[in-house]
Amino acid sequence: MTDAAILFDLLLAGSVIALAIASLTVRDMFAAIVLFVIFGLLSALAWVRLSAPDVALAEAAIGTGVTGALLLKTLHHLRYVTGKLGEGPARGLTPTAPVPAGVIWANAAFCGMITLGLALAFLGAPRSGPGFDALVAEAMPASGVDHPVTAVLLNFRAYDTLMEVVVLLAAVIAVWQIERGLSDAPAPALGEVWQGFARLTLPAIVVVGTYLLWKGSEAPGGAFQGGAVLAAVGLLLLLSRIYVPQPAHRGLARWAFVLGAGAFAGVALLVSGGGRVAFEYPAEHAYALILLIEGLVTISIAVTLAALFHGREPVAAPVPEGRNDT
Amino acid sequence: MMMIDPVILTLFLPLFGAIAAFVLPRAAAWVGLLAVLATGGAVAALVRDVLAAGEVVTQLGGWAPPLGIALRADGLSVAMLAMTAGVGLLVSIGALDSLRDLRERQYFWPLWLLLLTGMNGVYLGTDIFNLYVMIEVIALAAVGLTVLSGTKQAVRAGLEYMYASILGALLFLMGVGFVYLQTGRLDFAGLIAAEPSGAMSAALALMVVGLLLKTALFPLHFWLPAAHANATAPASALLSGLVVKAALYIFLRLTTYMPLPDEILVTLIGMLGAGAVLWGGVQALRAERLKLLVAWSTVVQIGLIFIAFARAGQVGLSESWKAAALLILAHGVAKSAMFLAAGRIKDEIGHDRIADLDKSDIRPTLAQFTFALAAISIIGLPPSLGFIGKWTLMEGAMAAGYWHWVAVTMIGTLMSVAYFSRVFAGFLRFDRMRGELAEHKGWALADAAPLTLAIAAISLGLMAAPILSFIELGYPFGAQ
Amino acid sequence: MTPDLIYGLTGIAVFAIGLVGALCAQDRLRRVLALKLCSVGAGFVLVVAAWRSPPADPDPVPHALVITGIVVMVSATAVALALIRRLQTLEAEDDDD
Amino acid sequence: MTETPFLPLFILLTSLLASPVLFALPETAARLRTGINLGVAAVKVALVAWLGWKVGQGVIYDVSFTMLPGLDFKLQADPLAMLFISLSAILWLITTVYSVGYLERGPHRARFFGFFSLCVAATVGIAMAGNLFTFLIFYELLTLATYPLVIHRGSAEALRAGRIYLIYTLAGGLVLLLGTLGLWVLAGTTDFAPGGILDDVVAENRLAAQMLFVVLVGALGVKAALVPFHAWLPIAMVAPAPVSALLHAVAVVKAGAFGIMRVVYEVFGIETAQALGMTAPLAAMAAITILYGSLCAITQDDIKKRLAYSTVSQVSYITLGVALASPIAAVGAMAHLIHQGLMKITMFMAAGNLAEGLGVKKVSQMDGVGRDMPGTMLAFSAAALAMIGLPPLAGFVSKWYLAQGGLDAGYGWVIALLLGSSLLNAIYFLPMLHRAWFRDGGARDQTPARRRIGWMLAAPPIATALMVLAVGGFANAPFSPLEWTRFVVAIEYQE
Repeated sequence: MTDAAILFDLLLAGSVIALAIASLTVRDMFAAIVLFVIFGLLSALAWVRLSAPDVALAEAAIGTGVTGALLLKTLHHLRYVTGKLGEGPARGLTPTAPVPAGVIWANAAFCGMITLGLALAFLGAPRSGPGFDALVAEAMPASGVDHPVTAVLLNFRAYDTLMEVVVLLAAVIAVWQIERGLSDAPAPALGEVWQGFARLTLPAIVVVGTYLLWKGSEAPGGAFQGGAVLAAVGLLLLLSRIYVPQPAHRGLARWAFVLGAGAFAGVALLVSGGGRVAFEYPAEHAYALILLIEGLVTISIAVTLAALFHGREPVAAPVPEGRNDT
Repeated sequence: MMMIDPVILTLFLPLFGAIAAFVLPRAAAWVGLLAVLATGGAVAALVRDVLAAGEVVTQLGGWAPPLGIALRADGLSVAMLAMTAGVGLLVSIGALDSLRDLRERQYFWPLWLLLLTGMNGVYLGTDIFNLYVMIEVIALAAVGLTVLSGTKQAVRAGLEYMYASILGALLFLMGVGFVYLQTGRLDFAGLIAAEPSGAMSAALALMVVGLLLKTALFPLHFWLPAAHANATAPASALLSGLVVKAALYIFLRLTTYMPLPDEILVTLIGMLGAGAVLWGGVQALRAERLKLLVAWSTVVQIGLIFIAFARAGQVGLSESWKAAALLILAHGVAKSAMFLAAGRIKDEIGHDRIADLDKSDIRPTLAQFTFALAAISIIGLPPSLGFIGKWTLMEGAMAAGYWHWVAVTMIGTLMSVAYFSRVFAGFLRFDRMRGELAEHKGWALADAAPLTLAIAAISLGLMAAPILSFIELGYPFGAQ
Repeated sequence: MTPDLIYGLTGIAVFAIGLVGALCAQDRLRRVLALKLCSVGAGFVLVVAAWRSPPADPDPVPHALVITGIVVMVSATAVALALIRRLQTLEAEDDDD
Repeated sequence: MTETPFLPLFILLTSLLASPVLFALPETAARLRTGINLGVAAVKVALVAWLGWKVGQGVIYDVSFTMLPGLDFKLQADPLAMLFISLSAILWLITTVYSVGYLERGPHRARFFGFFSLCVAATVGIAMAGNLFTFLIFYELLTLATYPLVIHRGSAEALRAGRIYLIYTLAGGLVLLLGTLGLWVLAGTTDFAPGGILDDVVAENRLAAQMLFVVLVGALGVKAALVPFHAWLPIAMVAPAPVSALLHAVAVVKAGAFGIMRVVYEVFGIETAQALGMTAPLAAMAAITILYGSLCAITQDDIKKRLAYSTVSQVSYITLGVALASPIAAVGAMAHLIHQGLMKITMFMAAGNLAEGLGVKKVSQMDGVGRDMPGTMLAFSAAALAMIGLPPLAGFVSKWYLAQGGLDAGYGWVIALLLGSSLLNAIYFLPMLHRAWFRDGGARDQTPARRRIGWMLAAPPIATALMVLAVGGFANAPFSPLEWTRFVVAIEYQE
């Protein structure tokens, strides 16, 4: 490892920590979110340095991109309902009792001790230590795909991944449930110029997303990253008002949400029998089945993430407005 | 497709049920009930298999751990599954009747079935990362259920619950990271094989704190009372009766696979339990609303379960988990009955202020009777399952000479008599009524469900011997 | 000094910073942000644990776990944010009354 | 000799299963409810008679199933149990008749009779418990079943009394749980056996055995209303008359006294208890209670309260007889278990009739009630005189044996105690009789409270008063309580 690379690592690590602190301490919430997005992107960069491009891609697209969009949307909503939409730095948007400085310092000291303990434990643990390397290498030929991360996600530990899709499903059901009947703050919208931009970029994003999905079987990429990129299409469509969710679309949306989990679980169940257990894909069909699952899961993820961004279930009759700014 | 493994069905039936209930909102209730029933059938098949074989292991995808994930059913896990299925079925039947609002009905079922999926997954899981994903499934569905009523108090409580849940899960995840760092694997067998080390201690500490937060052990209980008190009755019953048990169960498994490194830590866990019993008891005595009182009693009972865990110290852990497990089962059944009954009382009277219960001229006698029956098990009076649990707890503590745990248990029992008798006074006083007495008007489905649960909580005590020998099947913890 | 050492400690630090934030933050949104920092910190530790000294390839299993963790976290975040939006609206409605 | 073991179970189930049926009956189904009540009570008396016949022939019934490893739920019909079962079965039948009459138009009758049944089931369970663990189960069930009866009126006062009752008895129950656990941990069994089960433990750890004795007897002393655990009993007087009657005569205080018998005779064994040095303090405690209860009774103007303090005093005769550790005193104690029940239930039912028929609730209002309600007051008088110890009435028989037992055990002071107590009894009972028979009621005829009472209220006290006369007069007849008692004592003292 060259010194330059180490220097880069140290700088990057320092920036990540500094951004983490800054995003929690900066007064303006909008600035905090922006700092958080930068933090997320730099973390992704660090993960690239640690030879984890799939993870970096997922963090950048979902952990930072989608999360950032969700945070911004919520901030917009809060400013709207509290009537502080037009104001500058917005603090204290949510009323909570002030925390005494003593408590903060006590907590900080406590967490400092935890950090120290964890750091010591980390330093004492083996590095480049034991892992699944050999097991994965041995099992790869039977996995049906060439990219190890995809093999883990969709074959070796497919059960985890199914449940992760179930978590997404639970989230979208919960969000629809939570925001039912919520008065409709106008969604943050893009201006005319951006609408044009959106129309131009959409096809490109679709192509990138699909490529990522397909590529996932042999190189970094896969359902989640692809889904996230496609979800970006949804976000743009929603923001640019090219697509406005209608009550009539609910049924279709429900089917789209459950498509991934349903198909995944269905395939897992259907392949069992004849001496095979659930999730045990027949070797000759493994590739095709995995690609099928990935494709359907990608659609589900994209629609679900977009729906999580949109929030409310579209309903016909708006429930009485909470606040009227006009 | 021939015979499908009941282990798989136990997981997949509620999942497919949730999906169907979500895409068919109009039929959600019946789809949901059917799915819960079918899941119960799968669990029954699993009971049969475990009785025959002791343990049932399924390696998903045909990949053996540590690379793959195995599901394992033994006596303890199937007892938890059976309790979940039984309580879940009765709460579902109660919910058919008590959830009147169309949209509440529509969302209750998919969320509850996802919750069931998550809990079944926890009880069958043998992989710590998979457990992390499962507790997140549970968390999201549980929060969705908490805020089902949509009131401000419920949403506020739900948000606190969400924060606590996420934080607990992340602490657990960090612990998983340290386990991998040290051992390079994630299955239970890896935990058992691991030598003590700094990283493993850190992992254990992180995971235990995360779980204690999720199961609301004092002083990490802050989120629980409001969340459980403000949810709609069937949701409260599920949250208090079932959901907190999932994290407790993982705690029980982990701490026996990775023993707490020091006797002091076992004692500390017991002390926190004692804190829960006393503090929760005081709060229950002060609570102004019935459902809040019941929620604080959950805090107390969680504390008691941890005392049961610590009752005989480090050397006694190989027996103590049984006392804890009995109390978990007892509380699951009795508390869900109690919350459903409290919900019925609130529905009929129109409020649940304890001080004004006796002013009402409407007396939902059956629900009040159910509440009292459930209280018998929760106080720990014979012959209920709660009594058997308490007996087992005190027996071990006494045999080990740990009189302090005996004392705390007795104080907790007396306090529970005191706070429940506040409620009984509200039920049974008749000289403050404002009109003619209107007694209970016939049977309702929503009354039958909690009554059945309450009767079960009491009569299961008579079956304690078979239950005890069942949970030992497959040697969940002991040496073979 | 190797990258895994640097980023491992970075991850622990980020986790702790998030922890302080989650315990102390007053603003509801900020607490979500803090929790998200915790999850990135945990991700760091797993990614570091998977790293192997070049030229060896990293262990793919933790990578898969972190991806799962990211998706789980975005789901949880979405629900928390929905609760915040709902609560804020309910409180604003109450102020109007 | 073994027989079909299910007879005790049937006896338990008669009232246990009647209870949910009675709960479920609508308020208006009065006839059906009365039918079920009386029918089940009569069936029970018949079953108990059959059981008594069998047990008298030396059959021991034993039903058990395992609840926890090594720990059984065990019912056992031995001669000692029979003593208590017969009392409860017969008095239940009579009290049921009385209750039906008493509560004719009152509210919550379904609830009342449901818990009433449950209460009797608990008493039978206590009687037949084959080990302390089973005893504990029914002991707690008794608490729970009597609480709703105590607060039946639903007034603020009733609720307050109920809370005190619940706290005393459940705390006592909790201590009993502790003692039972201690016994289980120390001895590895909780089975009752004549001669006791603790010899090994005593040899090993005398202090632990002594503590166990204190805990167990102390816990049981709460229900037996031993001073200083007696405070709940006078307060619980707010309950309706049949409940007070049952509580005092059969159910609660007797459960405590009976429990003390079981613990002293069949857990420790009388010799072991004596060797531990525990019987003398217990006798002293009983003596204090006897005097204290009587002294308190003198000052009470409320009839039921006076009777309540009298109960505090009288029930301790049983404890005293046990603690004297003499077989003759034991005969007196066990006979008093029955005799006191008959006497006290008569007096409470009579007091209830006075309140119902004449509105008389205080001693000072009793002038001339003898003329207004001659039957009731004759019964009351017979019971009161028996209580004082007038030969050959029931009270005399038990006091006679206690006194002899005192001499036998070498405690001369027992004679003085019994004489003193009888004197006090006379001081608080005779003025009542004097007012009733020899003073003029005057203006009470105009009181609006006056109302005719039906036969269901009038007959029961007369019936029990006749029994009081019979058990005293025919004390030596076969199957009389006294004869049976001798049979039991022979077993407990392993003679």
